[in-house]
Amino acid sequence: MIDKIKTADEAVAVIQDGASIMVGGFMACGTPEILIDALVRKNVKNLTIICNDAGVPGRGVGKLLTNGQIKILIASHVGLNPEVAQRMNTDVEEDKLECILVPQGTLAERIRAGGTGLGGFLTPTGVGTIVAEGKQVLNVGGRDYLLELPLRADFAFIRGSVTDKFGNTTYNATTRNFNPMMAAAADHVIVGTCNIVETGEIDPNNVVTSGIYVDSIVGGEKQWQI
Amino acid sequence: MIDKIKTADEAVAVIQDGASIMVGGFMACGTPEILIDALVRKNVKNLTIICNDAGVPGRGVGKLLTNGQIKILIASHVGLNPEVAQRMNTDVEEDKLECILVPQGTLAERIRAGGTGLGGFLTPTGVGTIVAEGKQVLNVGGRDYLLELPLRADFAFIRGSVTDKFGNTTYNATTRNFNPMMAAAADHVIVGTCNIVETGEIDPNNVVTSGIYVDSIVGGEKQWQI
Amino acid sequence: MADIKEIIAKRVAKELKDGDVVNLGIGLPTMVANYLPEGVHIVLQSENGIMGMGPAAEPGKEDVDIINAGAQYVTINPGSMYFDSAVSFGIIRGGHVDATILGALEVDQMGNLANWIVPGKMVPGMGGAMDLVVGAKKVIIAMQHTQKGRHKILDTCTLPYTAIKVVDMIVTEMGVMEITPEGIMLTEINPEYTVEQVREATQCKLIISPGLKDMEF
Amino acid sequence: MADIKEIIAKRVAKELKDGDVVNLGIGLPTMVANYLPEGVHIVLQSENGIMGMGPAAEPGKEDVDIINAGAQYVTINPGSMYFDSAVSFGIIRGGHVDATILGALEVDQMGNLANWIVPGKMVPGMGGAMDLVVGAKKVIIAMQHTQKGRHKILDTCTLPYTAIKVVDMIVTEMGVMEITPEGIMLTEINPEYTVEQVREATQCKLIISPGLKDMEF
Repeated sequence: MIDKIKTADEAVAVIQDGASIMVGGFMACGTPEILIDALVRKNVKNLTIICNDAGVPGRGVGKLLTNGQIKILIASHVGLNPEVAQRMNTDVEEDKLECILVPQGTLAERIRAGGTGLGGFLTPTGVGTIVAEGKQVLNVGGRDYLLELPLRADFAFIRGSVTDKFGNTTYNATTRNFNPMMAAAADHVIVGTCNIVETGEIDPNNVVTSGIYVDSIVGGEKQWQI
Repeated sequence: MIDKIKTADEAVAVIQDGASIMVGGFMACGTPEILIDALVRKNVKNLTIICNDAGVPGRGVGKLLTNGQIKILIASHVGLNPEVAQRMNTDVEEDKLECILVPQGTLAERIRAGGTGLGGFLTPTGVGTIVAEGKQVLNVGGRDYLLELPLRADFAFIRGSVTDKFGNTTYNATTRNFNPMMAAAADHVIVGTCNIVETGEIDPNNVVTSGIYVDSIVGGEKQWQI
Repeated sequence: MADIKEIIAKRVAKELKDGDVVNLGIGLPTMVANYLPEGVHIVLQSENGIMGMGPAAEPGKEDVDIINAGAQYVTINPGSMYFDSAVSFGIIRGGHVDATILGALEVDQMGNLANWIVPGKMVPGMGGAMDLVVGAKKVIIAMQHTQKGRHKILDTCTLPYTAIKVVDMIVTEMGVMEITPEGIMLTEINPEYTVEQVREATQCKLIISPGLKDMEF
Repeated sequence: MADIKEIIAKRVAKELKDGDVVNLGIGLPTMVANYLPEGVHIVLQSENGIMGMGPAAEPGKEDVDIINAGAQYVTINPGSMYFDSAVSFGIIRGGHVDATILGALEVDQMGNLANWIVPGKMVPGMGGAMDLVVGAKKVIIAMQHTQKGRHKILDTCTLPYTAIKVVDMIVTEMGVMEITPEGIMLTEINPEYTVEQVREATQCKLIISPGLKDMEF
């Protein structure tokens, strides 16, 4: 079997300036810090980051923001990281952040659509609001829905609790959040995980993310305070 | 807490002639036979059954077919139950079965959409085939997709392996198939399960179907040979 | 101030029935769980991935893998379940949440809601709010009737909508209002206020229910 | 007959690379797993809910909860996973299956496929076939070149399509064909047949590859 286990620096070596990266986590709970830290060291720039939120300063994608690596952030909520507003409003062109806000359920579903080969889906969320601007509205059964399109990325950073050597992964508690959808929706998937076990050690009924999605596995991820 | 545990006959007592019922299972693997048997005893007629397939004679929805209870069958495959073809082609009007064939992935996704409040989704499956007849075709990113609509039912028959008293359910191995989507897509959900345990006994990381969907729990389901 | 919040939270708690699946917004709505009537047990959904959330974790006993949507460490009750964000919003959009309780910047007489953005000033993002108010069976706004003297219950929202025609009920320290096809109807009034005071604190027309009662809390 | 199936299965097996995720149709395609080259380990997907399916269960050792899409009792390999049908077809439609191998009633030079219905005669349903051929990265048709003398490789399918423009390769007992923008190209020929015999067994125009090789099996 192909050996997928790498160091964090080896795993992120493939990522270049301008890449799009999906990052699992909700307020950094379920974000693979070990991969974020390696990406800060690699210091690639002009990244498009897709993540539920902007983390907090010093945690999760907040570190990439502080380091000036993010050009576009696609997220549902950025209010708990004051650096987002600062960077959105800066006059320094090269520090300027573009922030695209997407309702949380729509963001999750768009990523799911991206990973499952759907061309889009109809959601009632956002009808009549500024979220609907520029989008097709379809009426089904007398109700209006927005047509929302799939979302994919070049890379996904996934945070596992237990991962076997094939890449099969489980997530503990609320660390799961966006990780499973992102693992299916990126061309190249890197898992930062707390525990690496032998292939076959996870009960096949309880695997959440299949190893077929996983390109690299990085051990040594820890449980972090927010 | 509300007591959801019933006998099979009590649980199906709410079902009347003409009801629509989603039935979990793939070739009857993962079909709650204990509920099917109770429905045969109740002998309600003119049912619309939504199930991956027609089971086999003497197993799963095949029993309802033999007993002349199904008017409309929505399924992806009916080839392994010869009674389907017989009933589709019968001259006896009251025995006549209408069979609506849906691609398996589209069927699963339509049921998921029905349970998750989506107005529909775009799938590449069926483009250019008779499945596309009467359906809207949308082009997204240069590729054609069919707009497929959500599917819901009055009732769902779910087959659990382990169910706690709140209704949280796990499925063993390939008995899972359509059960999780159906549990969310019906107005009234009955689980026939092999093992009833106390609420809280199932690891919350491993629950597949939330008890919030479940109206009745019937114990005593067995593991059946096909 | 704490008293006002308590009044609101206590009154909202009476809207919940035993077995209801409920999503509570950050802040005041979170307090509702403390005032449930005897015999009423609700199932709390947290949109980041919990069904069956329990109280906040005791200091020193936090499990860092268990947070709520407000990024606080919480506990879970027996019979709980974790899930991913697509499943979570499937539950929400699919109408499986009986009630969502959240605050508002503005509500109008059509039941339109604005609570996520003040353009040029506060752009935190909508998070899960747009999905929650569209998907939940009942949308209850729990808020102070006015904000520093500024009206919040209006003819028409001035801020960008979170969603249109979604609000079912507004509970403030002054009373309980239901959104009807004819407009906003005051159904209960806090005896500490007069109808005239409520009218003054409300920008839009206020229909007074023929069966207007004292607000229970 | 058994020999013909073995020839086809052996040749198809050479198309698979180590680590490929593969879905095998019922019948002949199932045999492909028996002829994998040394060092090639594939991950079998079964659309009813398995990633990492193993061989058929030994008689008397069946686990009745573990079936494949053909309703046979099977086993699982270490590192396998079970999932529901929506996840399963998400994997399939999402392009995560490297190859699907299945039989056909008819294939035409546009790469159109008909394999699910003979109107008025056989109406078994499409099952997962429509999703599989649309979603898999590579669609390999494994079949006998003709059916009792009747052509199966045609100008245009006469039976209702399973999907349009999806077939990448056809492997029969006579040879290997690739679907190109110009039509069907014979790239390998079983030395037991002449090019003329293959042409006669094929209704549509057959492009002969300039690099035509002997079929390896």
